[in-house]
Amino acid sequence: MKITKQSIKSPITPTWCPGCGNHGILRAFYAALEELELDHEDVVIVYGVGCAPNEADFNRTYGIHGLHGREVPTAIGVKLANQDIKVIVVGGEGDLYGEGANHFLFAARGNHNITMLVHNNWRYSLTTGQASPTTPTGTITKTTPEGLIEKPFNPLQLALAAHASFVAQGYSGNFKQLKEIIKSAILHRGFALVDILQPCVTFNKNQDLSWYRDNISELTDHDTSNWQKAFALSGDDRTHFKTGVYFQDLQTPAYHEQLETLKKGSLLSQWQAERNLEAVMEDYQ
Amino acid sequence: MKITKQSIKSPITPTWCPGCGNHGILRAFYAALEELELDHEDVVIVYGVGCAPNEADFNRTYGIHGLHGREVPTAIGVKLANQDIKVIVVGGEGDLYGEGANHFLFAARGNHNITMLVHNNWRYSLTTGQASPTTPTGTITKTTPEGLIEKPFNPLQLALAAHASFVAQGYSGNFKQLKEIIKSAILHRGFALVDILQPCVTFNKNQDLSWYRDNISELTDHDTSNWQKAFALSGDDRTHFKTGVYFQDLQTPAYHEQLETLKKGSLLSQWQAERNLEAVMEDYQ
Amino acid sequence: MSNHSGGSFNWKIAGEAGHGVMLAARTMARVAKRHGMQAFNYLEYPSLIRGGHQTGQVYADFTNASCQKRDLDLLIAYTPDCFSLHQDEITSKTVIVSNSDFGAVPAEAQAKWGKQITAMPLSSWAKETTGTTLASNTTSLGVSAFLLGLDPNICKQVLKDEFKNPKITDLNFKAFDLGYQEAGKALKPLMSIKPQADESILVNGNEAIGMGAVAGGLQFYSAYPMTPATGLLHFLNEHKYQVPMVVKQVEDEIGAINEAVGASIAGVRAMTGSSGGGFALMVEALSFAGTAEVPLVILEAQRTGPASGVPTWTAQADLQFILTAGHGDFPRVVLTPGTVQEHFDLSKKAMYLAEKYQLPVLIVSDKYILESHQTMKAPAVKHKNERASMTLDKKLPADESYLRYQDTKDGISPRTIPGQEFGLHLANSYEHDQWGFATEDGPTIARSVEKRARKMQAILTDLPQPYLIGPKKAEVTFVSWGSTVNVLLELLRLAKPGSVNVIHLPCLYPLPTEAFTKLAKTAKKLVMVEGNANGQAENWIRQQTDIKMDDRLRRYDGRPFYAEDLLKYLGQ
Amino acid sequence: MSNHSGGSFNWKIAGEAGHGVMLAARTMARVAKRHGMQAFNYLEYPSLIRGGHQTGQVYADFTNASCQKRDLDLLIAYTPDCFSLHQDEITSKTVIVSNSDFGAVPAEAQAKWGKQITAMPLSSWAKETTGTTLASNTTSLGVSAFLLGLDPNICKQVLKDEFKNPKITDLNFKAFDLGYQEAGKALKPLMSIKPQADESILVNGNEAIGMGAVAGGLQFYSAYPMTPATGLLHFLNEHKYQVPMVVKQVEDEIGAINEAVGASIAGVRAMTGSSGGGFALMVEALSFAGTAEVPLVILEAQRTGPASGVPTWTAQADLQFILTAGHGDFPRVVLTPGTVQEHFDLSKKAMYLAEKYQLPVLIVSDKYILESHQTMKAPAVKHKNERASMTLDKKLPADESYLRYQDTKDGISPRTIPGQEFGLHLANSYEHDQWGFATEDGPTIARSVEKRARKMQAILTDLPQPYLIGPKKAEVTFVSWGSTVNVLLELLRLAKPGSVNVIHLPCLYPLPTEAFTKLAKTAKKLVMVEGNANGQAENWIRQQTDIKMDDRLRRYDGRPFYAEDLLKYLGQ
Ligand SMILES: Cc1ncc(C[n+]2csc(CCOP(=O)(O)OP(=O)(O)O)c2C)c(N)n1
Ligand SMILES: Cc1ncc(C[n+]2csc(CCOP(=O)(O)OP(=O)(O)O)c2C)c(N)n1
Ligand code: SF4
Ligand code: SF4
Ligand SMILES: [Mg+2]
Ligand SMILES: [Mg+2]
Repeated sequence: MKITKQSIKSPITPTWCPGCGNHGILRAFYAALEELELDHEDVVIVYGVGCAPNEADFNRTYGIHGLHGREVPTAIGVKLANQDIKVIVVGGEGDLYGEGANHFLFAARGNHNITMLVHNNWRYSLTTGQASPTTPTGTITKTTPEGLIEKPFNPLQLALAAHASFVAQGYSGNFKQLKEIIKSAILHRGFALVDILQPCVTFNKNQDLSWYRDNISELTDHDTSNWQKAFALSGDDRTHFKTGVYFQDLQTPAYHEQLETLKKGSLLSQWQAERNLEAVMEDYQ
Repeated sequence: MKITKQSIKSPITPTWCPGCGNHGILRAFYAALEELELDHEDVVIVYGVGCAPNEADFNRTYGIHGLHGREVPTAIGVKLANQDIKVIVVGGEGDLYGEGANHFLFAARGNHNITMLVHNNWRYSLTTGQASPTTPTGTITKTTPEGLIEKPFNPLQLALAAHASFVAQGYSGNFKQLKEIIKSAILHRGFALVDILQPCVTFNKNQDLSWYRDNISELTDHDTSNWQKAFALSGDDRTHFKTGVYFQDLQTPAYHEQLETLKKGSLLSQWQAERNLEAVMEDYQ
Repeated sequence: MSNHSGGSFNWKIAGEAGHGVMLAARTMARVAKRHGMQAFNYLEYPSLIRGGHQTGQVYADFTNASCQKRDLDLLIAYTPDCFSLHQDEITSKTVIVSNSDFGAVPAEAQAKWGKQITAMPLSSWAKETTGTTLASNTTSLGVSAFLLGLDPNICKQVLKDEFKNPKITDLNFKAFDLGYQEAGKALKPLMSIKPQADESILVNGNEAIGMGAVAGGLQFYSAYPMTPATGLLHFLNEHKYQVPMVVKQVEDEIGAINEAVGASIAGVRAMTGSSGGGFALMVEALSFAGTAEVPLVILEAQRTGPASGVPTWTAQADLQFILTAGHGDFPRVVLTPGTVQEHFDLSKKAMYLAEKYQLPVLIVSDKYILESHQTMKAPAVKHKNERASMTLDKKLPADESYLRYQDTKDGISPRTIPGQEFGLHLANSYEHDQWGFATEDGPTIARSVEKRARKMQAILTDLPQPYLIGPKKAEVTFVSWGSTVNVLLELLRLAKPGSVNVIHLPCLYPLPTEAFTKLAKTAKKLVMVEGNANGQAENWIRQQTDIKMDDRLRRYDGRPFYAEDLLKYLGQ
Repeated sequence: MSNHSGGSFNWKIAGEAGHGVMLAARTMARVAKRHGMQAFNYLEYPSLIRGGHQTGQVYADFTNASCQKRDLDLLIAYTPDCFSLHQDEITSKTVIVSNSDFGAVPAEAQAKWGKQITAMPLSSWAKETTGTTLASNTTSLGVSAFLLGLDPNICKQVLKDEFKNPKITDLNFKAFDLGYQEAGKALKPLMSIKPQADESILVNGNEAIGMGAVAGGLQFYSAYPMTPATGLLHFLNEHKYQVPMVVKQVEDEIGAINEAVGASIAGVRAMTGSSGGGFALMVEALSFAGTAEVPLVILEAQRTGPASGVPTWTAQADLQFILTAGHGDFPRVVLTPGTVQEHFDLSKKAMYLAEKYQLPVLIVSDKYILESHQTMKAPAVKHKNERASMTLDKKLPADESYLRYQDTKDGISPRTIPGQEFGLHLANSYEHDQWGFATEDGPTIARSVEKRARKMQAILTDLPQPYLIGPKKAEVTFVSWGSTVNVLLELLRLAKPGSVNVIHLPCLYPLPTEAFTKLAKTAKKLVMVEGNANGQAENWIRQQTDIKMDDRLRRYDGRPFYAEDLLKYLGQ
């Protein structure tokens, strides 16, 4: 059955704070899924742990509410087992750039065909507002009373340095563009990172709605095949953010497309009701 | 007591294969320590697990032979407890860019004052030669019989993207330059990455000694304060390698220099034989 | 139901996340404490930032208030669903104040408890006096103070201490006064509480652990946030300028424990903490600390599991995991404090035990007590600490003969730290010889295992022993570990004299088998009470001693035990 | 000492890492097997790529060869230090061939065993015939074949199968012939082995597990290299084009297990594996698999711990950790195979159990048997597998009423996989309701815990039972789990008839308490034999049953038990 904005809604209504950017992201995500005309049963969404991935309870597809920071390897496992499924990861920036940073980078270099939607609200919100990997230096939080010392990760640059084949910047408040970015990311044959700027009205007072209004604009006139340019642009100025697709590599095949075994079809479809050990045993005779 | 090339030798002679690049790295490391006139007791070397870190048994300083991939946080703990100690990490590229990738990147963004010497031999050698995070795409190993699918990490670019304040490329066969790089890295006030190209004569036949001879040269005429240039240069051509210091940021203070408490001296020196709870209890009256 | 006349009340406030009921409840508990009462504040809330149902309930009493109680004297109900959600706690005597700003009392509730309910616009009153509905906590407090016969001046002093800022304090005084007055217009006081001297502090388990660790010389705490251990991370961050400490949020739990290990090897007293899922990630390094003989204190803050589980609810189901967590065989200590006082004491002690015996010490607690506030006698202001099992300023032989892992009689080898001359060594995650070099030699391996194991003999007399609470003889003896003792303490007050006593185990590894067996043998009927489905401590006791339980009570639905339920079990 | 006349030999080759002795030993075991003998090949090597001392030793016999033996018939000594290192294995009858290319026989050894030693330039002969000293393995084989009276044609067939490439094979034939002839010139054969029919295969524990898993339908294996589990990763990589499998090296163990979990949820049979340190990192996800009811097989390949430990040596000291690893309380199965045959059988079975009961199944083994080669009867070529507890092609109700975690009587809920219509659900690491949505509701939490626990009842009859080996009655009954049974099998041959029997436990969780108790009750004297210091299985048995051991033998120096030592324990 095809996904519609209505049919995907589970019986549970979103429990996010009023005004939370997650509402907007979910709306754009639903619209993207509807426009892609995907079937409910052919989508697996793998969620991490945080405010954003609480979304697991609001969506009606096949879903996996995994462990904090570990949703990427779980998603890779799903994809390699059944490449006919669209696999989408939904997590927070704490989840995916913090606890799970290495999985993210390895997924990028492997070009696994999964889409990573990172709800980047600059804080660990579900645990009540501590600093996250993208929190700006100097920010005061419960765990950084003298101001955060670390410099923030630039997820786009990290992804590019790790050979991600699709890198985009979205914003929860730009429905139309975000929907299109998510669609492109899901259609991309390989690893796609969509970092989505998202207001947290409860724990991030530094970046309130007016900050978002003033500091975000759309990326224009950009050649997405130019890696160097994408890299430079995405680091240009970390106070003003340009949203859009920064980079797309259309050459490198996805990981599963490069595995001999999976060229014959999904692993799931290659289940054998009878296993023959003859060849396997030969070396041990 | 000052370290000399002789005094640092433990009773155990190196067990590496004859011809292994680790021998050369150790020689340069010893010379660097001697020339820096450090005392044995004021150096802590934290080792991971692999062929390279087997070095733990050959050196006489304070040492920690930690867990595979976890030597970086252990080293950070040492430094924050006693900033008067020089803290040096010795590991393999599997160790530090694989199992421990996230610790590496977080140490970089925190600018922790530790020196990371990565013996990069393009393989998991101690476990008999599987692919590592830097193994070139297409390489056949015991775990990649159809050729490695993933693209190799470029450690210099990852470090730069993660705000490392000192990034250098060394080569085990260039004693003089490597010694100087290691010295600069140890003297650097902040996080220093030295990626050291190292032949593994046993498990890496693709990159044999002649490969090293032909594909490595020194970086010349480079302005180490130019981050953009450093980034571009380090990614230029991943078949020919330029050795030298790519980038050094002399502005950003080290992590411990930014902590109020540690401005008063090392945490160790601030041990209190008597703890006073008066202020702490106030809010709970 | 509490005893009104004796100066005791059971009060609850319930609303949605965002209404601030948790803060209100802590304030109420503090007010009770300032009246010289004992107090216990139990909080329930979902793993959501907004919208879910939240409650705070304060039981206060002049002689003993160790846990939450069911039958309410006063319920402040913010939302209409409070009536159905808390129907079991409403008795014929419960006075209910309904916040009319969030909707009318449902017809059903009105029918059932109509006479007991008074609707009050608590939020409007707040807005009227302070300009924001947020201060409805304070109007609620005013109403409650009147109804419970509390001293308004004491209440205001608490408000002053909470808000600090004089302007905000003044506004809240107004809100308090309005609530107090309006309650007086509508209702009569239920009781009158006469203030007595206050010698307590009010802390939750996390705060008690933090304070105990500070008292015990904690210098370095590295952690990654995880409910219900996050409270300790926040507590230590709040106080890190009052005593010299480094308190650091790390990229993940693996980093957190390995940083603490490094800091400890470098010579400072170090600790880390997490809940089950985060602790699971630390287990490799736990084994490292065990074999390298690194002093390390770890808080394992249990919540309902497995996996992500039910993050903001309680359980005692990680115990079996903790007792044997880590590959290979190495010494450890597992402490299981009950009251917040015991959390303070054992946390302080843990710092010392870890250093003296050079091993990991685990403090196992749970969401229930870690996030509940309880009064305890204010601890001493000054705490002396001596460094243990270290060479420190001692001059070491210049012939370099010092051996870090010297094969001593009690297994404890004097420890050098980096910077000390002639004290070089390798702290090794590999099996090692006495210097610290890796070994593959059979006899050396065996000797190392035995040396470390000997420490577990040496430590025995230094450990907290099991103890009996209540009468020497009783019909039923409950056995507890960790937080459940708080409920059993209340049960002892409720139950017929002589019918019950309790053996509490504040240390489960190594199990003080002799002392426990001696106590257990005097029991007529042993009943194990624990918060898991498969009887984890009971199994452990069975393994380690010859004692078998006669019966058992287990709870594994995320909720704590209630003394009232245990009383029913006793047929009383 | 083995019985020469009966067609049996105990052979050892010892040298430095790089000399290829491990390969030589496997070849020798294969030669024995092709003669129709049973064979066991035990390898020792350090955690270094070069330079350390390495040995391979092959015990072969026509009726039973289940483990290594101490007294040697023939020793091929590459380096002079072999004499001191292996002095305990040299008897007055041991024939010693010393590779003169690596130095002269030490004077001491010459004095002691001079008459038994023959120096031969094994490496020079290799160079002479093949152009490289690497083929000294083959000259050694030639020498050994002559001395042990083996059939040269069978030996050559093995060489052909090993080298495959005809040119290399031919060169090695030459090397073999030279060794064979030169031995004939210098010495007399010690015995003569008459070939019989060969119906075995020769595999180590890793290979047996791999083969069993393949037989059981394994489709997905993700892992990170770690001794001694790496062998399985390599085995599966070698064979992944013979049966459709994805075998993947992952960035770390956390990634490895979470990939396997994802693959399993998507419907393929999945497995991961590591040693203790890597398994420690998987524990959080183990708990996830437990609560989300994900079929998953995990190899835990024990080595000497704790922490990095002694990587290439053996132990059975992770058991207590594995039995209760993971936070919270969830079902699991822990299998502890002994012989390679049992490794094959239980690995195949594990694939099925995991899927049918939707839980993690742990296969616990150790370096000793995982890296030792042993003969086993060649398994059937064809293995039928049926998918279990899945809805598969069944048409599900269009009203979306399907419930993934349906609260069934036996706790097993039919499972859908992505792609199936009307089978939507959430596989949840949070506690969940029957659809899979997260829950914080008390009764729902309790019901979920109970539902999962019921599976442990249902599974009981499906598990491998403890069994008795040897006579029904005996003076001493040894109890074993895992690899130690291999040594006890040999002990049964050596000991006086009727003096010993063995109870072997191939499954420790859930412990088949009734069956074990029944067997144990028939014993006169129960002696637990295990490879750890603190008696991990003994403690577990004590916790789960009323059986107490009368005595115990524990080894924790990285080495396996020897039947000869156990014989001494018996006073024989
Ligand atoms: C292993 C583990 N560590 C810690 C936690 C606690 N935890 C839950 S959510 C979270 C952070 C969430 O931050 P982010 O990913 O940015 O999501 P947000 O809540 O901001 O949407 C943490 C630390 C956990 N569930 N598991
Ligand atoms: C947690 C854990 N996983 C796996 C291992 C096994 N292991 C030891 S060394 C090593 C790889 C070493 O590779 P690298 O870091 O590149 O060092 P090299 O041997 O090449 O010098 C691995 C996987 C381990 N010791 N611990
Ligand atoms: S706390 Fe922040 S991120 Fe979480 S739901 Fe509220 S606004 Fe959104
Ligand atoms: S295996 Fe390779 S890295 Fe290891 S010691 Fe030998 S040459 Fe060096
Ligand atoms: Mg966030
Ligand atoms: Mg390497």
